[in-house]
Formats: sequence, C-alpha cells, structure tokens
Amino acid sequence: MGELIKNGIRVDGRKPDELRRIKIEAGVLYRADGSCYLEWGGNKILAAVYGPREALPRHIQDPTKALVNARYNMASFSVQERKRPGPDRRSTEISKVTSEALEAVIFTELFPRTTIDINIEVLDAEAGTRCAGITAAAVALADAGIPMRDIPVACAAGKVDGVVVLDLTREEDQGGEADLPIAIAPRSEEILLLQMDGHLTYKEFEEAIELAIKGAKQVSKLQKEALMRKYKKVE
Amino acid sequence: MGELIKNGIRVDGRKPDELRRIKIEAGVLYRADGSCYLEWGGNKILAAVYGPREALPRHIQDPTKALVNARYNMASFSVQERKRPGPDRRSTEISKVTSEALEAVIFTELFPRTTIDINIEVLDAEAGTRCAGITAAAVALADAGIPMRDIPVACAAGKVDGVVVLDLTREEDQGGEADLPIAIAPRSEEILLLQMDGHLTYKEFEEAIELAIKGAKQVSKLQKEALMRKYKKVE
Amino acid sequence: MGELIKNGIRVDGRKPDELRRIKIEAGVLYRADGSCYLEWGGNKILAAVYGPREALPRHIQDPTKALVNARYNMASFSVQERKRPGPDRRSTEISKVTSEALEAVIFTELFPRTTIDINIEVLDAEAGTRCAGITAAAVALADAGIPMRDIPVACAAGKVDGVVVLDLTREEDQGGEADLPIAIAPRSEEILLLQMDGHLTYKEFEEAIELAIKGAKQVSKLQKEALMRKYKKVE
Amino acid sequence: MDMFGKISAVKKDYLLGLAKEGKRVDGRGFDEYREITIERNVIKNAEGSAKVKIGNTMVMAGIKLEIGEPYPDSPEEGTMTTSVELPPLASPEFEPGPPTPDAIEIARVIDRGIRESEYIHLDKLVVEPGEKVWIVFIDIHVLDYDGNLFDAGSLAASAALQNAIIPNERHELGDNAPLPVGKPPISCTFVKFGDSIVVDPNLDEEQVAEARFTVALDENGDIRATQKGLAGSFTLDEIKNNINRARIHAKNIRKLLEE
Amino acid sequence: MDMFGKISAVKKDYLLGLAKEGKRVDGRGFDEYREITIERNVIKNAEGSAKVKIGNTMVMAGIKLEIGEPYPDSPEEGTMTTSVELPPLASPEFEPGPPTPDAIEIARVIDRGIRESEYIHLDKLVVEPGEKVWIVFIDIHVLDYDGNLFDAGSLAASAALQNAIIPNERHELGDNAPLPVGKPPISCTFVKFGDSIVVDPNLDEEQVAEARFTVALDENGDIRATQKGLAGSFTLDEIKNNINRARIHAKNIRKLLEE
Amino acid sequence: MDMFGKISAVKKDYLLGLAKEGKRVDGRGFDEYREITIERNVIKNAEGSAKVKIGNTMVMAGIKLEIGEPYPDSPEEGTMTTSVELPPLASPEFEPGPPTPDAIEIARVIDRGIRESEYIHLDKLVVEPGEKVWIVFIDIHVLDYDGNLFDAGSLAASAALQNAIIPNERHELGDNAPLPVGKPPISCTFVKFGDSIVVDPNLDEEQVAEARFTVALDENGDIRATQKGLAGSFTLDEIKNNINRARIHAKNIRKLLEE
Repeated sequence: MGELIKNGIRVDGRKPDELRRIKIEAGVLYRADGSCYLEWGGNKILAAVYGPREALPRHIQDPTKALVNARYNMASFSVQERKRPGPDRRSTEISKVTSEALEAVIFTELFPRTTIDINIEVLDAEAGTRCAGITAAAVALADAGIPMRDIPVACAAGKVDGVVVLDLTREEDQGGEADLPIAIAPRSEEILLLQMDGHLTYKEFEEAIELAIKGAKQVSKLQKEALMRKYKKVE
Repeated sequence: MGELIKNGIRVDGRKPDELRRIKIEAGVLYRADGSCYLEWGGNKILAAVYGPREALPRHIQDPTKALVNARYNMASFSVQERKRPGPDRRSTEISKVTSEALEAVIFTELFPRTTIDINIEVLDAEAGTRCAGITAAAVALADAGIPMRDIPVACAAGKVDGVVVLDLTREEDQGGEADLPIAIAPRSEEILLLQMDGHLTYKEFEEAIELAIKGAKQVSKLQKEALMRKYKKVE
Repeated sequence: MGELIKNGIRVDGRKPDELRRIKIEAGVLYRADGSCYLEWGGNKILAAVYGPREALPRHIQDPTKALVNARYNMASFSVQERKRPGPDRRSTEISKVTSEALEAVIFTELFPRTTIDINIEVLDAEAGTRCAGITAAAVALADAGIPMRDIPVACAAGKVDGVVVLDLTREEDQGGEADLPIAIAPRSEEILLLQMDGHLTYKEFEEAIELAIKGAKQVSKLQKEALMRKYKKVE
Repeated sequence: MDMFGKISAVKKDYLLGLAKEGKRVDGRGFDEYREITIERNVIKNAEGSAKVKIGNTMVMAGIKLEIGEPYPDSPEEGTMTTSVELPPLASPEFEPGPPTPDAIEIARVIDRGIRESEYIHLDKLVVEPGEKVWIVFIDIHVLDYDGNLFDAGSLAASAALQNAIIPNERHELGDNAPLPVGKPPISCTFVKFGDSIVVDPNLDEEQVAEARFTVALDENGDIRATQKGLAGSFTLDEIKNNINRARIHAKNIRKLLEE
Repeated sequence: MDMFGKISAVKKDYLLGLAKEGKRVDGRGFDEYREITIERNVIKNAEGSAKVKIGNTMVMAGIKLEIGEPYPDSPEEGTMTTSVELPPLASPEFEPGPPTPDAIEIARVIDRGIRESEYIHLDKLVVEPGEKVWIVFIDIHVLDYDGNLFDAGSLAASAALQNAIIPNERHELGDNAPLPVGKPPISCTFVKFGDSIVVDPNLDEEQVAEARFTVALDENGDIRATQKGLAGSFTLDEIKNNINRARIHAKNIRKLLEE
Repeated sequence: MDMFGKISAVKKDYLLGLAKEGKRVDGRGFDEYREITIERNVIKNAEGSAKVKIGNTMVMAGIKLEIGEPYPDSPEEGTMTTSVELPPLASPEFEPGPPTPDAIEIARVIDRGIRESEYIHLDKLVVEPGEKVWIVFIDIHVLDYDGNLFDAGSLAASAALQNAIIPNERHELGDNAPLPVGKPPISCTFVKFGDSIVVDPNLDEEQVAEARFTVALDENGDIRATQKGLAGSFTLDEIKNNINRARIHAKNIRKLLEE
C-alpha cells in the first residue's frame, strides 16, 4: 500500500484520471461480417461479428428477436501462466454480461429467428480485457452494419492507495482496493454493464462510476474515429 | 466382527427387525408438481416430480407411453468427504434401477409422448439412501397425482455379525456381511427393485428378503399417513 | 543404431522386403452387416461395417451421397500401458484419414442421405495398426456388399539402420528413422492414404513408397482369398 | 442462456400495469422483501449448513472443508470456492448437466461478496505455511425456485459459514474449532421493468425484468461487490438510488443473521 | 436410456405365443443356455485375457495391472475396477461416447460379483503398504451383441483373471507371478415375459422382456450379488425359483471355467 | 467432420473450367503462393510469437514454456505439444467447443514437421534430469480463414519458435535465454481438383478439392513428414511431382524465415 501512487503520479506515469494508450482499427478481418482490432495498454484484442444469420438448431430461435451471443475467449498464450484452451467460469461470466450489455443497444426485433455472434479473442492481456473486449466488439458490430441505437463503450475506474483512478493496470488491479468496470451507451449515459469488487464507500463509489463514465466517453471518440477511418478507406 | 450386535441389540439400540426413525412429509415444494421430504435415520431426502410433460427433444418420445426418468443425486455436502457435483457411476446405476422400479407401477400408457421426471436429492446421507429416495419419490408421485397401481416403497435388510437385520446403519453397512435393498408394490408384494451384495446362504437370503418386505410394509403405512396429512391440510 | 538389421536380416528374422505373417477372415460377426478379423504380426483387429443406413440426426445428411464414417479405436488392454477408453488425438486423426481413404473407393452417390459406419477395434497392438485397420475395414466393406470400385489395402514401409524396409515392427518403428504408411486402390495403384514421419531423402522416399505399394499388393491377394473363402462357405 | 424460457407478453403487460399503480403481483410494496427464514445446522455431514427461504424460494448451503495446497501467490492463506447448483428438482426449467452461465454468474457474484468483505478469515486457515491450507467449499443447492437466487444464495452461504467448524478431528489435527469469520456481506437485488424498480423479485418479476442489479454491502454499508445483469440498462441515478435503498434493506436482513 | 430402440409388438406377441407352448424363439428349453465357449490368453499386451461366446454373443475381457495408491480406508489392499465398453462394432444400436447407463449397470453388477466373492486376493497385491498397490483393471469389450451381456461379461472377466499375471518384470519388481485368485463367481441371468421366465436371454428375448434378474453365486452356491432390472416385477416365489435354477446352471458353467 | 459445409457444384464447375485453361480463381499460376508476411514478437505475454498472413489467411502462433515432468522413456529431454484453435472468430463455419478432427489433423501434421526435423533441441531443455524439463507449448490460433492452414500454421509456429525465450527468470533459474532451435521445417500444401494440382489453396479451392497433400521439408530438401488428406487420390507420379515442386517453394519460404 502507498506504493502505487507517488506525488499524484501512478506507476506507469499516468495521472489518476488518465487513460492508457488506446489504438482502434475497424474492419481488419476478411471473413467476418464486421471486425475490430484494439490495443489498450498492454491488451491486444480482436473482435469479429457474424450475422444476423439463421439461429441453429431451430429450437433455440426466438420468433420475436435476434439472439445476441457474445463469446469472450483468452488465447492460451495471452497470459503469463499458459491458459488451458476453452471456456472457464470467469470467461463464461464475462461472455454473459457482455452479451447482455451489447444486446441492450441492438435493434434485435428487426431480425427474428436469427443470431448475432460476437467473438472476442484476447490475444495479449494486461488488466481491463473485458472493457477492451466490449469496446472492440461494439466497433465490430458497427462495422458489420448491425443497427444499434448507440455504439456502446466500456471503461473501468477503481481505487488505488486510497485514490479513485481511471483504467487500472495489472499492478493496480492486484494491489489496489477496488475495480469497477462499466459499459455505457455514451449518448444517453445509460449503464449497460456494471460490475465491481473491492471496497468503496458510497462517496467513492459515486466518484468512481462518474470517472469511469468520463473515461468511457473519451474512448467513445476513439471508436468513432476508427469507424470514420474505415469508411474513408472504403470510399 | 462380533462388535455390531451385543445381546441382540444393535449399535444404535435397535432390535434386529426394527426400523430407524422415519419422518415423511408430502407436498413440501412450491414449483414441483409433487414433492416429498423424508428423513430416515440420518438420511435427509427431497424428492420432486414434474410431469407428465412433453418429452423433448421429440425424437426421444415414445408414441405408446410416458418415459419415466428418475435422477438420484447426492448434494456435495451430504457426505463426509465432499462429493464432486454431477453424476458418477454409482448414482447413474441408482437412477436407472429407480426409474425402472417406479415405472413398473405407473400407468405410463395413459400419457404417450410425455416424460415424468422424478428428482431425488440426497441432502444428508447415512446409509440406505436409495431406499429412502425411492420411498420419497413414490410419495412425490402420488402427491403429483400420477396414476399408479400401487405406491411403491423400499427398505433394506442385511446381515451383520451373522444375524439377519433390518435397515442397516452406516457402520453395519461397512462392517456387515451383506446388504439387500428392495422395493415392492406393497399390496401385491411384487418385487420392483432387488439388489444385493455381500455373502448370504440361500436360507439367509430368504430370511433377509422376507424381513425387508416386512419392513417395507411398515414404511408403506408412514407413506400413506403422510399423504393423508397432506390431503387433510388441503381440504 | 546399427542394431536392428544384421547381415541383411531384421530382428524378427525377416528380410527387408518381407511382410509379417498376416491372417484374414471375412464375415466373423453376427450383428454387423459386414466384418473382418485380421491378424498382422502381433496386431489383432476386428472391423465391422453397418450401413448404408439413414444418417441421423437428419441435419447431417448429405442429399447427394452417403457419409463414410470410420472409427478407429484401441481397446484399453491392447497396449502395454493401459489406454484410457475413448478417443484421443491420435485415434481421431487415424479415424479421419481412414474415413477419407475408404470413401475414395466407395460409390457413395448411390446412397444419398445415408451413413456407412466402419468400426475398427484394435484388440492387440504391435505397430502398423492403422494399415491393419484399413485392410480389415476394406474386407468388411466388401463383406457388407458395399459397392466399391476397388478393395483398398494398406501397408507401411520405412527406414531402419539406413535401409528401406517393409512393414515395421514395434522396435523398428521406435528405433528406426522413418515410417511411411500408405493405402492404395490396388488395381489402379492410386494412393488413398499417405502419411510419413521421420527422415528420408527424396531417393529413399521413392524407394520406400514403391516398396510399400509392392507390399500392399501382396496383402491385397490375402484380402481376396479371405473373401473367396467366405463366399465358398456361404454357398 | 435464458433461465426463463418464453415470457408471456400478457404477463408483462399485467405486471407493468400493476407497477404503474405502485402495486406488485403478490401485493408487496416496491421496497418490501418477502418473508425470510433461516434454519441452521440442518445437515450433519456438512461442516456448516443453512436453509434459507425467501417467500417460496428455498435454498440450502452446505460448507465442506478439505485440506489442499494454497495458491502460489498467497502461500499463507486458505482458499474458498463457491458453487451454485440449479438441480431439476427446483424448477421445471432447470436441466441436469454442468453449471449453466446463470448458475456460474450467481456463484461468482456471491463469491465476490464473501471474498471482498473478508468474511472468512483465510489467513487463519493455514495448516502448514506454503504447503497445506484449508479449502472452504461453499456449495449452494437451490431447492425451490421462485426468484431472487442472488440474495437467497448469499444469505444461505453467510448463515452456513457463521456456524461452520474446522473439522480438525477428522484430520487428526486436534479439536474441532469454529471457522473464523468476521461480519457477513448482505446481498440486495433489484429488477427494473418499465419505469419501476422493485427489490427481491419473485419469479414472475424476473421473467419480465429488463435489468437486474445486485449489491453486496458490508456492516458499514460500504460497497463490496455489484453486478448489473440482463439486456436492459439503468441510469446513474437509478444505480445510486438502488444502493441507498439496499443500505436500508441490508440493515434489516443483517439482524436476521445475528439472531 | 433404452439399449434396444423400438420394440416390435409383433415380435412380442410371437414370443409370448411360443412361450405359452413352452418354446423359445431359437428352439431352446426355458432352462437351456446357448453354447458357451471360452478362449484364453488371446491378447499378448494384456496381463490376462479371454474371449467368451454365448451363442452369437461375443465378449472379450482384458486385464491390465498398474501400480497406484491404495484407498485410504484399506491401505493394505490392492484395488480393482471394472468397465464395460459397448462399442458401435457390436451392435447397430451402440453409439460411440462415454459409458451409457446400460454399460455402467452391467459393469457394476459384474464388479460386485467378483468383489463380493473375494475372487481376487486384493490383500496380496500390496507393493509398499499404504503407498503402492496393484490396481487391477478389468476391461470388458463387447464384440457381438446377441443378448445376455451380464453372464458373458462376467464369465469373460473370470476367465481372464484366472490366467492373469502380475507384471513385476515391467516394473522391475522381480519375476512375473500369477495373479492370486480364489474361486470365481458365476453369474446367471433370467428374463421374464408374460408368465415365462427363461435363462440366458438372446437379443429377441431381451427386447420383449419385462423384468430381468441376475444372481452371482460362489462355489458353495451361496449368493454374492443379485440385480433385478427393467420396468417389470417378480414375485418372491419367482425370485427364489430363479436362484434355485441358477444354482444348477452355475455348477455347469463353473466346470467350463475349470477345464 | 466437414470443415466446409455445403459445396456449391457451380463453384466447382467454374474452378474446373478455369483450371483447364491453366488459371486459378484469384489469377495465380498453379505454382504460385499468395503473398506471405511474417510479423514477430507480437505478444508480450508469450515466450515467442508470430503472426503470419498468407493472402487473407491470418494465423497467430504463441509459444509458452512451463516446467513439467519428462516422458519416462526420454528422461533427458524436454517435451513439446502443438495445438490448433479454430475459433468462431475466424470463419462462419467454425464453432466453439473442443478441437474438431480438422483442428487435430492440422496440429498433428505441423507437430510432426517440427518434431521430425528436430527443430527444437529438446535435449537442451532439461532442468533436472529425469525430474524437471521444459514443456514447449505451441499454440496456433487461426484468426482469419481463407485456406491453407497447414502451411500458415506451420510457418507461424516456426517463426514464433525462432524468437522464443526460455523464461528462466520467472522460475528463478537465472537469466532468460533463447530457446535452442535448429533449422525449421517448411510445410508445403497442394490440392487436386479435376486433373489440376495447385499449391497454397485458398478457401474456394479447398472447398472443391478432391485430395490434399502436405509435405514438410528440411533445409536439405529431405522429407520429414507427409500427409495426404480428403476423399480423393493421387497417383505415385503426382506425389513425386508434388514433392519436387515443394522443394522449390520451400527454398523461397525459408528465405522469409531467415530475414
């Protein structure tokens, strides 16, 4: 404790309300209907969208709307200790909350009996992969032309050495007091995903969630710039 | 040997032909179509019946009768060494012979293309759980209004210190010479389930199975009393 | 090195271009549509064919042809260290290349929407089981009356102590420099299966594959004799 | 992925209509829990156990302790693991098989509440430092499902841990001892449908819910874990409001645990 | 759950009709086994093996021994485990995949017969007391399925164990030695359809059977294991009668094993 | 079992027609690879990594090293294991779940090329003889699938191994060191449709292919592994011809690796 922030500066040189370096590229895959490559600090994420396409087997079809099926997966080499391939409990939970957060903005009722499949591959991981994954997936959805009422975006805040900070690094996540990842619809500021673990007073919680929303809105700009670059390239 | 029965009295104070304390309550669950809570010595069992309902996927349907599908499951905390969740070979066998024993009395031909699902959860285990489970399941079936030609009931006999005894405890099961669980249709005394392992001469086998039938008929009375109490409550 | 061939004679007394003892019997099973028992050196193989029969579930059906589905399985007791039951990566690969090799000669277009299931059980293993399995499966297919443009046959060659040899034993497989199993349609000499691992110069490769073809054609005679004996018996 | 099967649009309209008049389908107020009962020490073979009912929802938690290895990065701490079983006994929608995403989410949220509030004193569960520690298995078995498994499961786990013992005798490590625990977290769950947000949803309400929010609070009312679920959203004000409502509920529920 | 797929009602009527006249579909008497053959030492890689045919049913048993740990509650005994494989080779109804309930039931009943008759002298299979013991794997592989796998599997297992060796040499523990065994159990199976009970059912009879009964007898004719199966019932007299019939059959089958 | 789903007969006719004129669907000659690019050291958490593109096909290989036990029959050698993931990200036909037969075949053929050419010096990966050795995990993750995963995966694995390190520091075994490797194998794949055999098939060509042939060559042009796939056949002359064509391609591809 007391080692992660010195004179208001964090271990990687950032200020408390500063994001890590983020790089977003839309439309990077040949086969997928929409895709995105995203680097966020040390995270490297690839997201691909397929659909809407017929949901199979048929008994899973919903006659009133499209199913939104996000799958978060970590490559075995993306973490220091090799991860066994296949889903574990953590990735199952992240896939579920990611699916729900993204479904919240998609006009699913336009595509009954179909599925929209969103694949998030974490190729290199350094804390904050779920936010990076949702952010990349949202760009891939837009790139695939899936009608949405807003382009979701995610960001985390947390508490480190008693200070509420934006966008935790691995050391801060491990040595800090709380982590609070959110996803929002940036125009309405509706909260699509909200998880938190650690210890926050009510005041700190308010401060953290407001900081995370602020951070998410910055990331939202980068998403839109990436999509603009893609459209320009295509023209 | 020679330690489990002294002066004709068993380790828990019972006589050779005496049952453990049994408590049966019908209709204990809100969601299930029929249910039963049963305590039998140290065993605590909950049974629930769902159905008859459409068998799915359709290719498993039998156009001539209902499928009877009992599932015996031990809660992970029901035994001294924590049991890993999910079926093992022992519970798979018990589920199979339980399904068959119960199907034998159900008028399955009245409900073609359906399934009758019987769930037996062992919450606390102390020897004799399969008999306790069948006994509870039979009450749950009656509580669900499933038409049966009789209400099945189960009980075990065995051999301990050379003596044929009724309804073994855990010490008797482990230190004894044989265990013989049966299920019967009590009115006709037909045998619906019969397993046995250990060592019995033909004479001892005869003696044991007859003692088990006698025990089962006592338990049958408790089943009927439990169902009567339930009906009275409902009136 | 230099221990496996002495004076042109191999550890089991064979010459470099000599096959192990092979015994083939067609039509050995009661339930299967076609079957074959084959001993090849220390290998003991049983093959059974079922079909053509309706492919189920229906969504796997091919409306233009039969599916050919070979399953190579080693009995748990067929190897020195007990093998855990069920498919592993090796047997999955062998099943796949075996299916493809056999499909190449079957008139699959005659049986749309069906499956032809070929089961190969290795009961005792001593190097060369995949060639033995394909050879047995081909006889079982013929025994089942499946229309084929030729009866496939398999054989391996390899390199041991610098010498290209036919039909490796276990010691030669483990201590040798290369193993090259093939399957052919013997009349046309088309190559249906070809795998190889080890180290061969281009010259050696040519020599080995030609030796394997020569060996396979000898085995082909034994297959036909076995089928003849079966037909004679039936008459 | 969907716990509830097909949802009747009629039911949704009915509940939304009621909610506009400030009413719930079972007559409760928006900020009213169903009756909660806790029964402890119900399973002899478990090191600790509790049966919790919230209305018709019934959940059993059993605690087992085994000896195992610590995690390499915390060699002087015991470990804990939380699982939720949704057996077909408890609902016509539950099927046998490995844990569904629903079961995993519930287990992980309950686990975070217990872990982050440091309810179990893991540092006191060391047998041989770096070599052998106690593993605390928290197994939550749903017996009757009528909504709100997050709160029922969390409460059952807390109550079961409260009276659990360390089975030293079984491992020839001396006398059995109480499991060292601090103050339990209290979980409080809301669902939103239309413009209404109600606490302690029953099954009907879960079936029509658009969004769900769970918060685990410690004895000071501080926040130890939160989870938003389902394919709807909350505004920031709604989230803040939920937490303030939860702080009141948590005090009342905490009293039940301390009885 | 059903090994046999759809059962032809026509076949059932035909077999019931025959049975009323005291006849069976393959011409046997009610108390007549099909021809039984035993071939031993057929698998070089196995520590013991036997191929058993009962009529058209053919089963192979292979014995493998490995070194492992004893169970904590019997540190001075080797262990045994029995499995039955129903590979798609043996029947059009068998499918690849993990053991079905049918396969598990057969394996467990055979296992109980062997275990309860103390056929394998597990106390002589200790390598280092409390640390290392021999594990005896009894793997029963069905090759051709025409009914009565309980008896065919049990007989194959008994014959394979009879000639099995302890592979000491492979583990550098001295010379190979015969596996220490006593007297094998003999399994005898009946099925009931209508009022008739026949021994050694073939596939047709299994498909129409209402109830099945298996008993494993030791060399004195004492009972070591029984199993009633299928969704029908037996009267107590029928059970007693089955056992008395089995005691005669077992004597004859035992002679085959002792040849 | 089929990676490609339903194949359009129209597409097949079109490609066969083109082939008769010596043309391919994307304008290449029969003996022309698509553009190959190799990017190294792309994953910080991996001990080695490379991203390889062959045309639109994109594959990532990551190397991880862990300490484990040697195989009993080679106590003084490290071990290696190769896996291929076909995640649903890379193609609409790929589904989540355990490795398919396609993925297993690709992984095993790539593994044989690396193993048989002794690319990794396993004898230099011993930590404690007989007790602890390095396990080299070669994980190949397909990112975009437009045909020829055998060659793309093999090349990515070779490039990733080329720059991999032994993470001694993480295990307190001294300084990190380069993974000891020799000369990589080069994999070269052909498919046949009609009378034509083309190198480096794209997805369209794989979908109409009747037979596939892969050969892994060492730096001398010697043969280390071959694999024929699919339900068609090759003549002996075609096989020989393929190998001779491959020896030329391999030289060119090897240059890319040595840049």
